[in-house]
Amino acid sequence: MKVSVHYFASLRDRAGCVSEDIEMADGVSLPALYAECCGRHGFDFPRERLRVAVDDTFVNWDHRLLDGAQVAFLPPVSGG
Amino acid sequence: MKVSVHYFASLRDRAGCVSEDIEMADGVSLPALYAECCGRHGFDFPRERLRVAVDDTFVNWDHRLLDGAQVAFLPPVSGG
Amino acid sequence: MPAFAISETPIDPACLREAMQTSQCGAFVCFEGWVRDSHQGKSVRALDYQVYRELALSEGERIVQEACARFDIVGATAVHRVGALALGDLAVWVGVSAGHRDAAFSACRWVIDEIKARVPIWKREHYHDGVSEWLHP
Amino acid sequence: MPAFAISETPIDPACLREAMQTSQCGAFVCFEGWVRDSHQGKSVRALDYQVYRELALSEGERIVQEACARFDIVGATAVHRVGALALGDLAVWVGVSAGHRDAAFSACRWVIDEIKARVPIWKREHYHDGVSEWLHP
Repeated sequence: MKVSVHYFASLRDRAGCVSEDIEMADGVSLPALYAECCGRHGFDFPRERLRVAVDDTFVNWDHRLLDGAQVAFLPPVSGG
Repeated sequence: MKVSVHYFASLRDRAGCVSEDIEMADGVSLPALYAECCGRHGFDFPRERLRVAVDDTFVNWDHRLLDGAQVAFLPPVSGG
Repeated sequence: MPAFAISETPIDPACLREAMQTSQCGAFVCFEGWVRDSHQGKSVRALDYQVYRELALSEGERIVQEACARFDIVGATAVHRVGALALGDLAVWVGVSAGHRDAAFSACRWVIDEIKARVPIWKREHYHDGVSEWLHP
Repeated sequence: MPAFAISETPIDPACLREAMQTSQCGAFVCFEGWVRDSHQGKSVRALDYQVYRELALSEGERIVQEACARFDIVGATAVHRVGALALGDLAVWVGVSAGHRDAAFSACRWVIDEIKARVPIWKREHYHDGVSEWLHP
């Protein structure tokens, strides 16, 4: 299945793109997807420091991904 | 000696004047002056609920009055 | 400019805010007291504020200076309106600028509390039933 | 009008304040975050804010609605600026109106704290030494 991954702030700089489509095995978990992204781009945030959103909604790391999911790994925020 | 007494808010309404000059014995105390004002106008604030100012400065009730003093008995404030 | 003022005319909050702007500060907190249409269940029609001007100015200034000493802030300004006010009018404005928001919130709250407790200003409420009374809490 | 907005252009605090005025309220508290010229000892030249817009809007709206449920307030509005900001620029504005000042102060403080903790917006600081970095506290 194919998912789109969206990057923000330092993750976007490190990835060198705003988003990318990634082909993964059906039923891939969010932690496995993040591991794949770390492998590609060398992110150094441990997963525990990130929040994750799917289709513009915060989800838990055990959320089940479907084909076409829009995923965002969110580094600690610093608005305000 | 002569002192001027200034009134505010409900004391002003009750006294029917903004201020008045009062002739008192030399060395009169502030509590005695307030008692005189209560006698004249029927104020019903016990002295403990008022603050007192002389010559535009807050003072204690044992402050020594001099001839020509400008005295204000201040009911509880309600600004803001 | 004095840090505390009494105004017979409408307070201009935009102008007061602008005078406090500085890039030294990351936080600005302001409090506004508005004339409310009810008080303890009574329907309010309008207000008067009476002031002992000389003493209010010196006491208000003292409060702002005390706030600058007590809290880690950069600037503080307060203005109290007096005279006849209508519903919705701005009665008092307090603005505080600081490096960080903690001090700005604490100082702003402290200043309005002290103004209400210490500055010789009195409010008379006019109710819709025709009665009016001075508040002496 | 949504209670939380993201703005690419300068925030107009006077206009936001005016939209909240009502004679039901006796108290109004607002917080402004300004772009400060220093951060932890480093000299700041400018800022960028990046936003995950869809999620920031829904999360910001949720924060304001939670504030209305938690505190005895009448209205609450917040706006966060994004894009390139200069020193002294207004980065975030939070306004709360209420019957009384206790709730207005508490709710305003709570809303800015939650925005900083929860809304997906990121700040990049540009320093005078040429370095720039994303803040991920």
